[in-house]
Amino acid sequence: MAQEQPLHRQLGLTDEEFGDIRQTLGRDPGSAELAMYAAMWSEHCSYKSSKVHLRSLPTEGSAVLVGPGEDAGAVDIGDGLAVVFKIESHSHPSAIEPYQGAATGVGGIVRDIISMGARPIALLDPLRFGPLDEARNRWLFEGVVAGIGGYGNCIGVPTVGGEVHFAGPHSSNPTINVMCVGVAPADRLVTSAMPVHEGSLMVLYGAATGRDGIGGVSVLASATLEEGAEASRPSVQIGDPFAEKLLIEASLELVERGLLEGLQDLGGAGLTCAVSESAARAGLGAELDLDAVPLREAGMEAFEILTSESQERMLAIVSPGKLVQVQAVCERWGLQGVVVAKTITGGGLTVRLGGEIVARVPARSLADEGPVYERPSAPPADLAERQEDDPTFATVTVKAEEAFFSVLASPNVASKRWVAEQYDAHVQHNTIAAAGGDAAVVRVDGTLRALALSSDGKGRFGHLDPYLGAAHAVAEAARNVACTGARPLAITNCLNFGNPERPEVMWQFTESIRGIADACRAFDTPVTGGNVSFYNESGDSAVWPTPVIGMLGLLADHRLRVRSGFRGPGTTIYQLGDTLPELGGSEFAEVVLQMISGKPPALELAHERALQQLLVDAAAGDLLVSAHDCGDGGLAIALAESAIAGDTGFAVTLPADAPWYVSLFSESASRVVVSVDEARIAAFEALVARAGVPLRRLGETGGPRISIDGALETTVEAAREAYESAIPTLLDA
Amino acid sequence: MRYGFEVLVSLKAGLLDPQGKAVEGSLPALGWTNVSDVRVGKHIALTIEADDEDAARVQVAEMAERLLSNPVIEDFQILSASELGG
Amino acid sequence: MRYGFEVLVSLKAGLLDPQGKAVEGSLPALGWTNVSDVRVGKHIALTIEADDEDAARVQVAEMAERLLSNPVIEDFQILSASELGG
Amino acid sequence: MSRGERVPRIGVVTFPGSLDDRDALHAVELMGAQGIPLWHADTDLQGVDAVILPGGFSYGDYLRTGALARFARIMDAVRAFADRGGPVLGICNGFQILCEAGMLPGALSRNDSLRFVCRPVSIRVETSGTPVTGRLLPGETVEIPIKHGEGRYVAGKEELRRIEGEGLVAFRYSGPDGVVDDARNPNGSVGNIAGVRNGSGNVVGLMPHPEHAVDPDVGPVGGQPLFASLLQYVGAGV
Ligand SMILES: Nc1ncnc2c1ncn2[C@@H]1O[C@H](COP(=O)(O)OP(=O)(O)O)[C@@H](O)[C@H]1O
Ligand SMILES: [Mg+2]
Repeated sequence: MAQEQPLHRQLGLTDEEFGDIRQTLGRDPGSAELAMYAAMWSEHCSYKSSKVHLRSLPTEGSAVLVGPGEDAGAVDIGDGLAVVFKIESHSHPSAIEPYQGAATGVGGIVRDIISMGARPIALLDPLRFGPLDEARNRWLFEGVVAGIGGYGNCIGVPTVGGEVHFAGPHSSNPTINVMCVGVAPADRLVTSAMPVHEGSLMVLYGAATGRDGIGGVSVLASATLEEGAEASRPSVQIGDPFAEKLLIEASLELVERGLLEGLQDLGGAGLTCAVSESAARAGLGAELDLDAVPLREAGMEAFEILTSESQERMLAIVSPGKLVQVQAVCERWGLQGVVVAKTITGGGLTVRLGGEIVARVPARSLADEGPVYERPSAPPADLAERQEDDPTFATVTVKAEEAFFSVLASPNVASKRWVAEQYDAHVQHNTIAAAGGDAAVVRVDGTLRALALSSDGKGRFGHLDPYLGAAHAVAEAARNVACTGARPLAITNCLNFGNPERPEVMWQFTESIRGIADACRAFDTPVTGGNVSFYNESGDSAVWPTPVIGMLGLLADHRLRVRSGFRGPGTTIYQLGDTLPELGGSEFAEVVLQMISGKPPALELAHERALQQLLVDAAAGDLLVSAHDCGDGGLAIALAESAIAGDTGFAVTLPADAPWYVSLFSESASRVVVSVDEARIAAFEALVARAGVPLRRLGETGGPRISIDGALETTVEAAREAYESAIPTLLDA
Repeated sequence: MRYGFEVLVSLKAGLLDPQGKAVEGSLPALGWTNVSDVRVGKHIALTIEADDEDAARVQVAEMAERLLSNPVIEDFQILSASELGG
Repeated sequence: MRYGFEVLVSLKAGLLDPQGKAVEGSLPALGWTNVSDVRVGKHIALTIEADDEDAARVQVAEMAERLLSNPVIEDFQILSASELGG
Repeated sequence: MSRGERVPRIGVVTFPGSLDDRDALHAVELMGAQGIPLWHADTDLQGVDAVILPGGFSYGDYLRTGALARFARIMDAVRAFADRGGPVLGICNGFQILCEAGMLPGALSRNDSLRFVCRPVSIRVETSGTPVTGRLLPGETVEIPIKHGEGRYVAGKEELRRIEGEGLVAFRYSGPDGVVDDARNPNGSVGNIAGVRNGSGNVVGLMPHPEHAVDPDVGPVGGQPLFASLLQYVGAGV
């Protein structure tokens, strides 16, 4: 029983960790101090299980301005502009209150972007749920989508992309990730490199602090949710997007007017984290006065004020001379800005309430000196047999047409319009391509440049081979970006895993990191930041190891961006890249053969890179009418999606030397379907030859029909109907 | 027998009520400076067919718990019941 | 003196209430087939400082009229008042 | 500069929670006007030729959309401007605010789907007698995106009869061919009403977002005729 446990265990600290705290302090910690350490040393805030492994990720690159370690990474896109981007997970709160859980997740990642001094310009939301035939999964799906829209639409940041997948292991563990992208003048980024002086003031502005989310996300996300997680419930919070919008404008005005020495969002571990990190990063200490903190409720105790994760709050570091101006800006935006702390020399953090000292600890011991674990790791016992049973060699009895429509209407593949239409994609007037294509394309305001953004995870592949699954995720994200003509620049990543205290989860984690690292090195797309979400399991069902990759690409001239849809008759359709008999972990295998087994397709990183470079060059030479990558569902789905998107039919022939289901549904990597105008064919084929990328002429565009010679005959209309109606139909069930 | 019920669904105490906050914040500008603790909740009125009021009340409570509210963030309260005749 | 008031704001009769309809529509799937006429309204609770209850009530009515409800589509009703002490 | 060539000054009000204010300014500038940012707490319209109340979630759309913004300090000036015959355009949240303020008839309520909806729609022009339809003919359609959760236009029976009778409907959701039917109604608005005007025709509001359909670099330009009309209305001689 929790009651009989000593306090430190109730707060999730181990006896060893408690010992370290006593060592640091040279005495027993008080209750407020213990709560501070418990929050800061939680898995969510301290990364204690992942730190050592994250170090092996490549983070260097000519374009990288800010790598991991700050609130978000930053990349140089020229013209003196920086792109700031980061992805984060809000799976645990969303599992018990989908609307507010997802909404507050959006709020959190947006504050990470503004705390870098950047204006948020785009959101993406990679989501994973259990199958929609379960009522609870429908409730979670509808609630999460409504929550992301409800918050994102209300703060004026367009939601331009994301992904939605459905799989059994997510039934009790939805995986809710949100990525935010911002833009700032490179010389105005707010980083810990900015000098913070002794005697500077810490101004807390935004919402008042309440009892909600005490030990919220950090504790919630640092342990598995047991059935009916009653205890963790009060830590779900209500988002106030209106307050967030004011926070965005006020924060950016403070930055633009050069009034700040530093800026911190209040996220996990609330005030404790923001104050201790700000002080530690500056190599200083701080005096924190809890009596100054505006409270929503009377009689809050020190530990509550210190660890409350109330939303929509920011902390500005200000030199005393600028306080009046800073408070005036907050005032103008209807926000309360009060001085709660002051930096001091020496690394001590002293906290007072009612005049009494309630905590006195070294700031660094909270922020930087948390425990670090190298947890035991071992492959899952059943991995070998999972990989044994390869669907590539299964006997296929269905007809091609039946298979085509089942895969096209599978929720993983089918149109996500039902989701995308609930998001404002237009606000800020720069969205050139939103959800639907391979990557979203967002113009950089007032320039010809555009960002191409994609988020991808390959859970099913990861389940069968976490190394390959992770590498494929990076490859697909980069390929998606390259299909628009943009050059992949850098990634952020969200690592969604089970309980790290289980060796097989830890093995999946380290293998995934290896996969991301190798792929990012091969593509020269460094890791600028991310987030780790452990404990995504309940009972004995853990989520598939799912690193979600957020890829940033750059288009020098948005007028040269390539669409994913065919455009009218008479263009030639090619497949770039080779199709191999690789049905392991494919959508076809799951939907048609009911098999989730085998080995994922091989991935030749050098070939993948050559393909991406080719796409970028072809786009720059204006040689492509359309380009669409072969992902879930393989070639058949890539062709169908290009036809539906461009409302243009096609006729193609398949190689004679392979069974139709391999040609149509194999998910071999590094393949793209392109269409090319007559006049450009010579130049295109020459370019491909020089690049040494395998090329195969498939056929021609035109007419209302989808005709795959010898295998299947249907119409664009029929395909569209199946593709568009799948998810709405499941929801009406 | 038919009964009319009214159910009030409100955010748990301690949780932020952004609506209430915004309304409260706007009142002074309208010259009303003497109002506080504004909370906005949902009011659900419904008619239910049951043998007797107790049976009806039990079902309404279950509906409120499972459908009308999310116990994670909301409390509900059955405000009133009235007999509407058969 | 401080008074607590509760105001109910509901859609004018005859106007479509999609929320009510949605709730009603989802009940049968949960096995509840005996519920009808579901209407969803707003419940606003607030505290007001005034010399006496009548003065308070007059102001609440004015607030409900001008701000809390939109007379084009909504009716309001002052549900209850309670004295909260000085 | 002759009067015909003078660059019109079009004000766009920013309320707390306005979101498409910058977009509206961008749009009027693209169309050749000068965009003048106006602040909700100000009392003066800086002598603008027209006022746009932009889209967004003013005051979070809490309580009711537009219910709190309606009381913003600048609204007195906007009302006075309108009473003098000045052109006022409300887009989405701006439309909701004008209805709440009683400057336009009817009200906007939750979409019948209960979901926010963002998609391009066709709307049919019902009258040339508004500041944004002078260069369009009744029956013409334009394609413009909608993005709202509370765009279902409603009014009491009497009110509705008056609105239709006096020809106050400015736009209806329709097909590209101008056909008006339930299938083309994205939110359950009565009579597919997408926008209305006031009695004297100088105040107009609509749910769709013309400011998001003017820039050829990002998408279709169905909103251009509305802004061209507005510029003509304020005497830019376009
Ligand atoms: N998977 C990852 N890959 C690279 N960097 C990561 C990853 N996960 C977390 N980080 C980095 O660790 C730091 C702390 O992450 P987090 O606690 O999520 O930041 P915040 O508290 O500001 O949201 C950030 O700089 C983040 O980018
Ligand atoms: Mg942060």
